[in-house]
Amino acid sequence: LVNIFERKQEARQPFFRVVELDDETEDPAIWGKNFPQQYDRYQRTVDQVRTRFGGSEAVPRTPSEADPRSLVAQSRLDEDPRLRIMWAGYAFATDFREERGHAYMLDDQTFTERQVVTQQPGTCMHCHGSVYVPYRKLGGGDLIAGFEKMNQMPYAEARTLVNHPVACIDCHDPQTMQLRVTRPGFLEGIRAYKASQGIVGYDVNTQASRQEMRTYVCGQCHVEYYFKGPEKRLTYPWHKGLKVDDIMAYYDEVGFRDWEHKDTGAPVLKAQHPEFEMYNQGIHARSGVACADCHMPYERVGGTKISDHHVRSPLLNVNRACQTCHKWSEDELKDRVVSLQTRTFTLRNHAMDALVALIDDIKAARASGATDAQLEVPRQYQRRGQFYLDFVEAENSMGFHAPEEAARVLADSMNYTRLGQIALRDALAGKPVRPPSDPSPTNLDPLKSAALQERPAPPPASR
Amino acid sequence: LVNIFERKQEARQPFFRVVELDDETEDPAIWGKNFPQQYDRYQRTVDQVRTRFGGSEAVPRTPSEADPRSLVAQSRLDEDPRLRIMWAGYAFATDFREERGHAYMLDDQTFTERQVVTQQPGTCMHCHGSVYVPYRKLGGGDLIAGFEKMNQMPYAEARTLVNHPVACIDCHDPQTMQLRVTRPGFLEGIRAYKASQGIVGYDVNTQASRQEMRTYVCGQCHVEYYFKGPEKRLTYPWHKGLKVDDIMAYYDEVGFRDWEHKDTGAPVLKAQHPEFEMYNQGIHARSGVACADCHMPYERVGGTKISDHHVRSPLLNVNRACQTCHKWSEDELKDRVVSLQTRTFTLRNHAMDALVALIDDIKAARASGATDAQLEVPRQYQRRGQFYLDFVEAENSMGFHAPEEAARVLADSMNYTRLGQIALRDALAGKPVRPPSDPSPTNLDPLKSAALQERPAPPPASR
Amino acid sequence: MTSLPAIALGTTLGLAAGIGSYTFIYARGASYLTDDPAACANCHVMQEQYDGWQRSSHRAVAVCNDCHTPDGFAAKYATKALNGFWHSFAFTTGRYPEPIQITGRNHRVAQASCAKCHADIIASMNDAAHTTRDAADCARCHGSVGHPID
Ligand code: HEC
Ligand code: HEC
Ligand code: HEC
Ligand code: HEC
Ligand code: HEC
Ligand code: HEC
Ligand code: HEC
Ligand code: HEC
Ligand code: HEC
Ligand code: HEC
Ligand code: HEC
Ligand code: HEC
Ligand code: HEC
Ligand code: HEC
Ligand SMILES: [Ca+2]
Ligand SMILES: [Ca+2]
Repeated sequence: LVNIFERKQEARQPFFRVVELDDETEDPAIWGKNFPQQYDRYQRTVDQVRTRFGGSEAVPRTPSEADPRSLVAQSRLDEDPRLRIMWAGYAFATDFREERGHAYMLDDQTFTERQVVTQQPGTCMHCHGSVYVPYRKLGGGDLIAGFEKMNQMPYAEARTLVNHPVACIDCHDPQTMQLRVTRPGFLEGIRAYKASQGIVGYDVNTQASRQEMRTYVCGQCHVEYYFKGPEKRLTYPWHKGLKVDDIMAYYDEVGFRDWEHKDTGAPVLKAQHPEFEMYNQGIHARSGVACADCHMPYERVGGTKISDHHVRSPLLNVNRACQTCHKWSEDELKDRVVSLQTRTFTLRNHAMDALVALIDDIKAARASGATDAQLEVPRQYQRRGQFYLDFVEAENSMGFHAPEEAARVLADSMNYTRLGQIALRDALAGKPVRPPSDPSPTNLDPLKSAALQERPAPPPASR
Repeated sequence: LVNIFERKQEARQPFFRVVELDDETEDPAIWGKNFPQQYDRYQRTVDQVRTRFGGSEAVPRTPSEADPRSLVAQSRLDEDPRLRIMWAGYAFATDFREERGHAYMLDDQTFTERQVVTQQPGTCMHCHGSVYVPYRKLGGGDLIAGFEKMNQMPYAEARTLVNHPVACIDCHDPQTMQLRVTRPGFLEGIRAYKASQGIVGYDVNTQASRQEMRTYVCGQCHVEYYFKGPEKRLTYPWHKGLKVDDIMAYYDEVGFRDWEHKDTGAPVLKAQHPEFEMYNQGIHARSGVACADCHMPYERVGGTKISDHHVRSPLLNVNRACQTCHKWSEDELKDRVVSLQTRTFTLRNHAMDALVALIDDIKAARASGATDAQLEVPRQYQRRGQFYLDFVEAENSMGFHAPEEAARVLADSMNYTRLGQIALRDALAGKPVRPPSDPSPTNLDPLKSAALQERPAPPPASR
Repeated sequence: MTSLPAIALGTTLGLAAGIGSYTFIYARGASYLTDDPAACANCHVMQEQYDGWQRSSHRAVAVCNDCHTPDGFAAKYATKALNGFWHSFAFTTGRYPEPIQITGRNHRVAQASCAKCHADIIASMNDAAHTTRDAADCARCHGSVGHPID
């Protein structure tokens, strides 16, 4: 079948090669000369339109010396003050906004107040700018070497080396225009993940199918991550798997914590945009539907079809993003999404209430002189429940990417937090308490069900 | 996809009217003379084949005077002993089995040990036998009058009036073969539900579409129910809606309880097979897919297509039941179901563990002399959490009919039960406790989130 | 012992050929050799697709064979003969999956047919992002263009 298209290629010039592109061509405007339509759409990611739970709202602000932005996205902290309690003592409690289009990624990272309250490393740059060329320059042609160098710079220094938000060269091979993964974080992360599945030495750029690449290029950044060790190496915690439980188990094993919670002293974690991880637990991933299918649907332009490079909420583009596969009306499709999201949002609120209650309890106990020994186990439950909640809270589809999994994770979160409140009361009353069991999708807490997790295997269904 | 249904409208089957059928023709064998294929399949509901979570296993037993059955389905109580704790003091704790094919409905009801430990009313017959003709005879031609009479008989007496499991006449008009609802419970239940939606005086047999009827005939029995007042009138608790929260609110309002829990003294409820209610919260119902589409799929017999009257688990018939709409392989489809079910099953186990823990706590507190005043609120939480759990446990698709809703309901259940444990500890410590808030899908418990349930409405998405 | 299956197989094949060609003629299996969609519907089991096709965006522009037979006389009639024979056989014996599902070969034929007519529209999709990797599978998004419903 491939040959058919190859034959066609010789026959036709799909585009006019006005300029020569090579592996140093950083500026998307130059690529745009060969591919004006894609470039045009790409530039439209400056648009800000809000949906029920997504998109973003353009909030005007008076530019200042420190922060020249005249428009920002709405503050999530003001929308839900409980977030400040969850993140007490961490930079996110000072500034956390709804994310917006790709065009803003560099500025929003540079000017977030989170940069003011903490000294961030150059590692941050990996997902907020076109670092492919800078990495290779830094590394003397070696991508990974450059990556390691930039990780260890202070953010401000790294910032001076980067000139664009994510650009063509970050996802495309300049010669063939084929998709490619350019991000060390993903190259290493997916290799670790595949290894956990028994596939060793996985090389995404040679082994992934085209359809997989339509997801992996996004997985370069829309993932949970942490900075490993003093080298601040960007690491995707997929060594045991992609589920929240696998990631939790990994962090417990390596003994990682993002910060100590200000009110409770618990060693807590911050989950960040695990779109790729959650998507992989959903029915669309299972059906081979890629990120690009919904977020960059094909668009007819004159006589040809292009991928809409105006990456945005599919709810702003339902007919192309969904209706080729789902013949329902636009309103019906939107309503299906919002119903699923509202269910997730409601559970998320209950889980958030539970967490706040636990934090209040520990805080109060601490104030009235509870010992660290007494607080030990409740704090472990907070770490657990808070990460599970944040994993859904930080995921940006409000559950749509994997609705059942989102509900499951929130259920587990609530159970952990409530168990924390119970453990606290028992500890204070001098009763024995049990720490949370090892996280795993099928074994949640150290109660009696272990033996019952599996029913006896049924006899073969054939007769 | 919508057209699927149109196509099915066309699937009419020519037949030879060998015998005349009228509204007194009870015996399916006679109907079978006109419709041999449907009758043949109908008889096959004696088959017992087990799937991972469904179907049923044929367990041999030595027939006795009291119970002549030589085959029964496996005991769910032995599979999960925690059920005995949940139902302590109620008939279900003595005998509860996996359900099997329609052919067994009459015998299984007659000979369950639940009949031995309790005196059951004639009401039971409504869903376990062909009562259409008996009701009309009893009522002197009036269906409802006969229904009311039989409800007030002792079971044994009612039993003598019924000769068949559900039969043709219970779902079909003998003249036109059109589907019809013959069950007073559903006629009244759906009317009450529609009224809650603002539609008054709904008459299902004249107002429902054909596609709706393909679900409603099943909804006659596969629903949650209770016996109202001294007349033991069979009632479907849909007056506020079909969601578990609406039903909970209804039972609280009318102050109904099935029994007092033996170990805790809580006024608890038993949920029973809410297939219709859960299905209605799922994506298939929303997509207009009917029970019959999956459980009685069309089958090619020679030149014509008939509805497979061998009503059973679709997993035993995946290609006809699913592949008409889903192009995936049989194995893939089975695996999708089992994955969704396993997720539900795991959560169900965690919720069950939580409930058992609460019951143990209250039991212990009681033993050590806690007062009813102290136990009041924890008992309310048990009533709430137990009903939510049982609503999923009793639903027979292990979550498949509405996976997100099943997970949501189990999440709420766990939250309630854990809150009960917390309330108990606080009550015993003389601290103030709050009873569960009114159940509602969007307002779970009396914590801070009420104000946050809704984000501010977004500006219109057009620019 | 070992020869028994062989014999059985032999007979079946002979029988198969017999039955097959019987239907091939009787049920106007020869319609496989025409381009008239109505002819395909000579087999009621094709009715579904036929009805769908009549409602489809392609009704006016593509007949069954445009999508289900490859280019080139030889290839075209090879496929037709193959399908014609096996489908006739399947039809007669009633041994085929319900619902009918496209087989790998015919799926590829259909896929190629899309490219045949839509070369321009998909030019940038596949050529610009031109790729040693697999080309996009049209049916993944447009599976119903020929005949809506399943
Ligand atoms: C089946 C379609 C589909 C697929 C596949 C999909 N998404 Fe989404 N995505 C959505 C929908 C629908 C939303 C919700 C948008 C909203 O609420 O406005 C969403 C939301 C998002 C958001 C937040 C957007 C916003 O407007 O705030 C991000 C980021 C995102 N997805 C990234 C991804 C990534 C990365 C992948 C692949 C790993 C992916 N999506 C796969 C449909 C999809
Ligand atoms: C180099 C990193 C990177 C890559 C690669 C990347 N994204 Fe993003 N994406 C971001 C960042 C950073 C933001 C947030 C920008 C901001 O808020 O300033 C973002 C925002 C988004 C949004 C939110 C838009 C909105 O209106 O809220 C969507 C949707 C999205 N990305 C989808 C994708 C998809 C789909 C892909 C792959 C085709 C992709 N992203 C590839 C980093 C990346
Ligand atoms: C692994 C990729 C990755 C890394 C590393 C990363 N980001 Fe982001 N960042 C994203 C993505 C994807 C988004 C958009 C989705 C979201 O906002 O949740 C985002 C959004 C943001 C936003 C806009 C939304 C908000 O949170 O207010 C800011 C600001 C931001 N990042 C700052 C940073 C800073 C500072 C660092 C380093 C400490 C950093 N990012 C490191 C991927 C990354
Ligand atoms: C965040 C990732 C990402 C970025 C950045 C990106 N693209 Fe793409 N691009 C894609 C994906 C995904 C496809 C679909 C490729 C496929 O289906 O194999 C694509 C396809 C294309 C194609 C093939 C024709 C088509 O539209 O499907 C061209 C040409 C192209 N991009 C040009 C550009 C140009 C020019 C830029 C910069 C202005 C750019 N791309 C930036 C992800 C990206
Ligand atoms: C390339 C094909 C494709 C695209 C594009 C696509 N979907 Fe789907 N969608 C599927 C498949 C396949 C399933 C699984 C069920 C099935 O097999 O039909 C599914 C399932 C769903 C479900 C049911 C899942 C559940 O949890 O109940 C919803 C809702 C849905 N899609 C909405 C959307 C929306 C909204 C969009 C656009 C943002 C979209 N889909 C884009 C193919 C697609
Ligand atoms: C989209 C397909 C679909 C629809 C529609 C559907 N079901 Fe099911 N049903 C299933 C599947 C799949 C199972 C799980 C079977 C298993 O686990 O073996 C199931 C299980 C059941 C069971 C338990 C069966 C067993 O083998 O133990 C009952 C009873 C049931 N459904 C009744 C109904 C009723 C009543 C309706 C309509 C109100 C309905 N179903 C609608 C697919 C469906
Ligand atoms: C008159 C009441 C009644 C009606 C009407 C009814 N059912 Fe049932 N159904 C039952 C009872 C009772 C059982 C359990 C029988 C037993 O376990 O002995 C049952 C069992 C089942 C089972 C389980 C089979 C198994 O192997 O576990 C399925 C599936 C089912 N019904 C589906 C349906 C569908 C679909 C419809 C409508 C087309 C329907 N039922 C209509 C009462 C009814
Ligand atoms: C509203 C309809 C309805 C009523 C009323 C009803 N049943 Fe059932 N019964 C069902 C359905 C549907 C099933 C199959 C699904 C299941 O087992 O959950 C069933 C299953 C059963 C079973 C087999 C599974 C088991 O529980 O062991 C027994 C026994 C039974 N019922 C006894 C009774 C008795 C006794 C009564 C009266 C107190 C009664 N039923 C009243 C609908 C009903
Ligand atoms: C539990 C309900 C139920 C019972 C009992 C039942 N049927 Fe049906 N029957 C259905 C449904 C649902 C259909 C599909 C009707 C439609 O699509 O409008 C159907 C359809 C039919 C049809 C129309 C042709 C077809 O197969 O679609 C005939 C004839 C028929 N049934 C005969 C019988 C006979 C004879 C019996 C008794 C042996 C019987 N039915 C028992 C539910 C039932
Ligand atoms: C008459 C059509 C029809 C039948 C029959 C049908 N489905 Fe579906 N199914 C749908 C539709 C429509 C959706 C919603 C997504 C979409 O629009 O494609 C869906 C969604 C699904 C999903 C995704 C839901 C989720 O929560 O992720 C699964 C899984 C599924 N179906 C499995 C099955 C299985 C298994 C059967 C057979 C037992 C079946 N379906 C029978 C039409 C059908
Ligand atoms: C002799 C009766 C008959 C005629 C005439 C007929 N078909 Fe079929 N066709 C069948 C049967 C039977 C099957 C199922 C075979 C199987 O799946 O094994 C089938 C299957 C198919 C399939 C899918 C199965 C596969 O092998 O990929 C296609 C495509 C198809 N037919 C196209 C056509 C076209 C195009 C025509 C007219 C040129 C046509 N058919 C005329 C009987 C017929
Ligand atoms: C014999 C030539 C021919 C073949 C073969 C063909 N098409 Fe088309 N197709 C056309 C023409 C001409 C139109 C424009 C019809 C119109 O505008 O209504 C069209 C329209 C379309 C459309 C837009 C209308 C719609 O249904 O959305 C799509 C999508 C499409 N084709 C996809 C395909 C796919 C996929 C295949 C292969 C499975 C295919 N076509 C095979 C000629 C063909
Ligand atoms: C990932 C989903 C996807 C895949 C794969 C895909 N398409 Fe499309 N196609 C679309 C969407 C979305 C549109 C609608 C574009 C628009 O409306 O602007 C479209 C439009 C078209 C059109 C033009 C329809 C019109 O408006 O005239 C044709 C023709 C077409 N596709 C053919 C194909 C062919 C041939 C293939 C295989 C090589 C293919 N498509 C693969 C999603 C897809
Ligand atoms: C515009 C292209 C097109 C036309 C015209 C067309 N088909 Fe198809 N047909 C397809 C595609 C594409 C598939 C495979 C769908 C898939 O892969 O899911 C298919 C599949 C089938 C199948 C297998 C069943 C299935 O859904 O997989 C049959 C049978 C079939 N076609 C028969 C016909 C007949 C008969 C006609 C004429 C009345 C016809 N087709 C016209 C594109 C077409
Ligand atoms: Ca956003
Ligand atoms: Ca069963």
